[in-house]
Amino acid sequence: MSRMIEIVRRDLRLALRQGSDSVMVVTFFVLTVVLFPFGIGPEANILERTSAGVLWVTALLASMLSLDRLFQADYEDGSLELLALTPTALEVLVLGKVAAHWLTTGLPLMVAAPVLAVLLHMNADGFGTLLLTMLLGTPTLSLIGAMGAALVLGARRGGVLLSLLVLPLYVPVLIFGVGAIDAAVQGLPSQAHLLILGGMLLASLALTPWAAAAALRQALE
Amino acid sequence: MSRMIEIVRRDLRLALRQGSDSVMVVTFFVLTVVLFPFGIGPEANILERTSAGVLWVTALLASMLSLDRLFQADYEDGSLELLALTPTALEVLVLGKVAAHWLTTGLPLMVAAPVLAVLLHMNADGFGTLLLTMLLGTPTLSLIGAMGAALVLGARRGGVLLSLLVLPLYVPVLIFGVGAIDAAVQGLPSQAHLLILGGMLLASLALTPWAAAAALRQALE
Amino acid sequence: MHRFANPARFLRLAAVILPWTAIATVLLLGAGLYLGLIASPADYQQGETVRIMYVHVPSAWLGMACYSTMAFASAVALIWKHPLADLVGKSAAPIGAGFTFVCLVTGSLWGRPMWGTWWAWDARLTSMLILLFLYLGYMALINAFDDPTRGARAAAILALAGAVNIPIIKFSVDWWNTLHQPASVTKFGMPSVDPAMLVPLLLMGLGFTTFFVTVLLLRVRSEIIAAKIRAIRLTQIHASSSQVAG
Amino acid sequence: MTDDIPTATFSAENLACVRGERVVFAQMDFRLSSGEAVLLLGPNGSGKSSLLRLLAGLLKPASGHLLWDGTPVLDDREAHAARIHYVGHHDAIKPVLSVLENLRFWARLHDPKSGDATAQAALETMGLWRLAEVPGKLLSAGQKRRLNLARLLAAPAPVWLLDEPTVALDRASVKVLEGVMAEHRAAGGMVVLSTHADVDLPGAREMHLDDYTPAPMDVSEVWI
Amino acid sequence: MTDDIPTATFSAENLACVRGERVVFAQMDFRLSSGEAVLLLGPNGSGKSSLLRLLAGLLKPASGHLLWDGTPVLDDREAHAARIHYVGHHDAIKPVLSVLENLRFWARLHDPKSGDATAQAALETMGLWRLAEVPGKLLSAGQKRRLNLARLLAAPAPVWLLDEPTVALDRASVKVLEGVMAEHRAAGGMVVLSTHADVDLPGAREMHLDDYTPAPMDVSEVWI
Ligand code: HEM
Ligand SMILES: Nc1ncnc2c1ncn2[C@@H]1O[C@H](COP(=O)(O)OP(=O)(O)OP(=O)(O)O)[C@@H](O)[C@H]1O
Ligand SMILES: Nc1ncnc2c1ncn2[C@@H]1O[C@H](COP(=O)(O)OP(=O)(O)OP(=O)(O)O)[C@@H](O)[C@H]1O
Ligand SMILES: [Mg+2]
Ligand SMILES: [Mg+2]
Repeated sequence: MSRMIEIVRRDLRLALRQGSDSVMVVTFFVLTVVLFPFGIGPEANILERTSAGVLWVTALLASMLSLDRLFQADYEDGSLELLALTPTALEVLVLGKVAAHWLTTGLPLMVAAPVLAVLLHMNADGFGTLLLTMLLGTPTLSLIGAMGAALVLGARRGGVLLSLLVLPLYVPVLIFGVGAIDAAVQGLPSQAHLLILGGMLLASLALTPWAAAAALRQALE
Repeated sequence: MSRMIEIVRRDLRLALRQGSDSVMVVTFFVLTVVLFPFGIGPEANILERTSAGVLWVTALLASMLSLDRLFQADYEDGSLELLALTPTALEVLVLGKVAAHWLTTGLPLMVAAPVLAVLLHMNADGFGTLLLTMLLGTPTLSLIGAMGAALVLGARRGGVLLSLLVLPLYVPVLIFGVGAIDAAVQGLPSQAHLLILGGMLLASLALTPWAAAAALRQALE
Repeated sequence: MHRFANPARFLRLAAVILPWTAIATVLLLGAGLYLGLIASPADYQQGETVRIMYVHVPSAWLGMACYSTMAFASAVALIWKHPLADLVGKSAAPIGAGFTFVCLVTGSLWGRPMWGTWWAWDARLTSMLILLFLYLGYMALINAFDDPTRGARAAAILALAGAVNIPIIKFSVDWWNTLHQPASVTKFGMPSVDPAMLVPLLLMGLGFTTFFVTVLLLRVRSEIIAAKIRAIRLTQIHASSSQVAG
Repeated sequence: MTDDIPTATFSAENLACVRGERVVFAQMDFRLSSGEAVLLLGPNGSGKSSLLRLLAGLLKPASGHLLWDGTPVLDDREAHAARIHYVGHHDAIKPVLSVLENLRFWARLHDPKSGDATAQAALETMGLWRLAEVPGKLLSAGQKRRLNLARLLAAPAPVWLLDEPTVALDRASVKVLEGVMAEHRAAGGMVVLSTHADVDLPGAREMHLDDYTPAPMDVSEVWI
Repeated sequence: MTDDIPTATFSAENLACVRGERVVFAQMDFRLSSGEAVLLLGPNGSGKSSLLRLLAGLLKPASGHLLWDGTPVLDDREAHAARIHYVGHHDAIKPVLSVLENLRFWARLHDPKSGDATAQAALETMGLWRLAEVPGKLLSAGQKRRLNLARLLAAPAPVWLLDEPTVALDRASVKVLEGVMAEHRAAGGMVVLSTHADVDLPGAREMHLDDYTPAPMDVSEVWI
């Protein structure tokens, strides 16, 4: 446990010092959404209709594109070997890295989201749900992504494989995330969507660390 | 010259074998646009209004997110030193890498664009201009990006820095790109925008390789 | 030459110049503001808002002038490796960013009544905004490296590459028909502005310039001292780093 | 710092290692008790690194078992990890972290209780204390290697698996390392070390990896 | 392969090198003619790699000039690049490219006319021809290093700048390298080699880098 915290602290420090892709991706999330009005013109009603989609698509992109470097750097400089040789279950360390990744992507996205929602003229009724979906969705994205990143490490056609592997898993998160918000905006109940999102989070929380750890051991052989 | 081609061939091969981020980024580009209707609902008119913006914003993100690995990998494994020590102007080699980057991001985006435009119900009058703007715009993005990537090599917070350096220079491309398409869709003349885009391409073609090469030499000191 | 360059001469020079520029700044700005805000007539079509001009235009000029200084210093630093040039560039950046920012703000404040909008993606406005980002990028880059010399070089390259933007800003109004009005003061030949407006404008321009020089000298001086301290510390750190176990 | 290690034995029978669909070595017996050392020799590609990774538990043997005091180590990966220090070809140094930060992280990870005192002591022994605040990217090759070796001292572990540890080290540092290893063994530690250079490891048993290369396919023959 | 090299001299006067705002060495004179060799010695951090990078043109000297037959090399970077081969601490091997692809790329880049024949010859000399199709990631440390050294043979160049080239090489390969270097010098080539191990370089002039390290506390000098 204390080891997990060590890892989180290190990865955060690294992200801060060298600006991991994730930090960039967040800057980028904000920028996209800010750019968007320039792209599609500032008509409030269009923006409003598109806001949920734009936010989620960008969030998805943000966390996904920072993923394929998640283990790569440690793999290349030999850190991964040593991590695999620490007296703890590798699964725990994976969770640590995922946590760090979420803290550097998911969390900032959540913080930024409402502000951006305003910029996009999203209906205020949606805000609560927006945050909820993000809270449930972004960790799921990080978890799934971590598994993909690990699986790809050893493999030859890395990136392609990763995207092909991870995207299909991402899509449902997007669909239900947007669904929930739209429902809320139109005053319909969004529990159903939220429950499904929660379910996905739990499932990935239980499965992916194990899968990722196994994959990493493979990569080190 | 033959050396430049060597580099292009190598980078393409690498991209294919290990799947550079760029490949993923393109997959993502397609995905986003395909998913977009989910996000904002399939009302044709909204989609039509937003299409140019969506396409360009995504293209911009796509090319930008594949940037920070452009020189990083070569820098870390010592290839960059050897590249700097080849009997050719480093500028030429930079152009080679930029070409490769464009072939793995810009070109696929261009190919995909019309298809996606259809999906987004873009007015058919816009297609020609869309392709033209992409043809003029995406290489500019790669060029400017290469300069940024070279400048931040070995910097702390490289990622954020990169976006800070590059995005402001990207924005005009976006603006004029979208502007041209919207003009064309509304049947107005879009030469002015296209000319500006062309001007930016020429300017960056003249400047950025030099800047990038100089920056790389610094990075190797 | 790089390690033998000697700051002493510069320090002496600065000590002589500084008081004069400081005094000049106060006088010029004082006179300029008085003439501009009180003594000069309101514009017949723009009304009182015209007075924004007395801040807007000089800051625009200085925003560009600072950048030109920076680019020139960068060239010197890259070609002759003169350490002083690095420091000049580094010191000029924040000042220039300030001027540019003021120009943008006053500009868009002025745009509201004049054009009915705070902002438009007009060629000059866009290029000016990019100038601001170039400043910010420069400042971020120069501090982003553990090895200051390396940061200075990278930033210098950026500054040079960004220099294309200056002529674009200057002539964008002539190349493209923009919202923004073309040069009237800085037009070659006779300026086409009423002296009652021209005089305070030029006074403000001079005042801004002397202000720039003053602040620049101050900053460079402190940079030199900082560099000296760093050098001492480094020599100590590495003093016996290469021998094992003491 | 490694005084309280009980005598133990680390052994393996009939080990075989397959990499890239190819048998690197086979029928290898291996035995190591507290205070002993093994010197791995052999041409490039003969399997020294592979054996070390195998002993570390990074590779699974194609046949045979690793035993610690008679119990298979793969039964309890964590326990085994706690017993060993592995120094590979890569230095695992983050360029943006300072020398001290780099070391402290690995020390804490290996043994959460390890404090800054031990870290400082380790750096001093390796002659890096003066560079403690310098970022990793500024280190010379040998300085990096020394930092990597400092891990051995910053958190105690009975078994040291060292893959060409003297690479990039100047002669003085090699002497330091030899001293450290002697101390470690005197305190009951074990050392397995692969090298092409000469390392002074008194009373170490030599293993020539090429002796275990299976006859039919010679080292350079590859099936990929 | 390096027969047609005319005699030339590679020299420098009063070189100084500053890294990270700190003077690594100063007042160094340096002179090398066809067929000669220089051996760089000195403790970690004394500036061996820095000097080699400086000779390669990767670093600019803080003072002094590099001269080739009396003309400054920095006047014509390309020409100088064509003259040298630099082997640094990194092996510059792409894990997903095969051994042959890796080598061919660098050979072609150095000399577009260099064909597969020379590449094959180089790999055979370095004992890697059997591994030609193996992807770089499967190579052992020494095999990687040998592949890196194969560049020297795949495309001829008069000046070889080798930074600890024997690292990770087994004794046999070290012998091969020594042979290759002798041949190169016999054909009029020059070799500058840094090492901590013993390398047999007959008649090489030794330079101890620590002799050129300036006395620590002269702030007036270090002013950047
Ligand atoms: C954010 C918006 C604006 C920006 C970024 C901006 C930028 C600039 C710049 C860069 C210059 C210097 C041109 C040169 O030296 O040749 C300038 C000059 C000037 N601007 Fe603006 N401007 C803005 C808005 C406005 C507005 C709304 C007006 C009033 C209609 C205005 C009136 C002027 C005038 C009269 C000059 C002096 C031109 C000359 O005589 O050279 N500007 N502006
Ligand atoms: N990129 C860099 N930036 C700043 N200083 C550096 C850099 N690389 C090395 N140094 C410093 O320069 C000095 C000389 O480094 P160099 O690598 O030349 O030593 P070396 O003789 O090669 O050592 P080794 O035998 O360990 O390879 C060292 O003190 C090191 O800290
Ligand atoms: N990741 C890998 N996958 C498949 N085969 C590998 C891998 N790494 C090494 N090999 C092969 O296994 C054999 C043994 O490699 P190993 O690194 O153990 O040799 P070594 O004795 O350490 O050589 P060196 O002295 O160069 O370090 C080599 O022939 C190599 O080609
Ligand atoms: Mg090995
Ligand atoms: Mg070295």
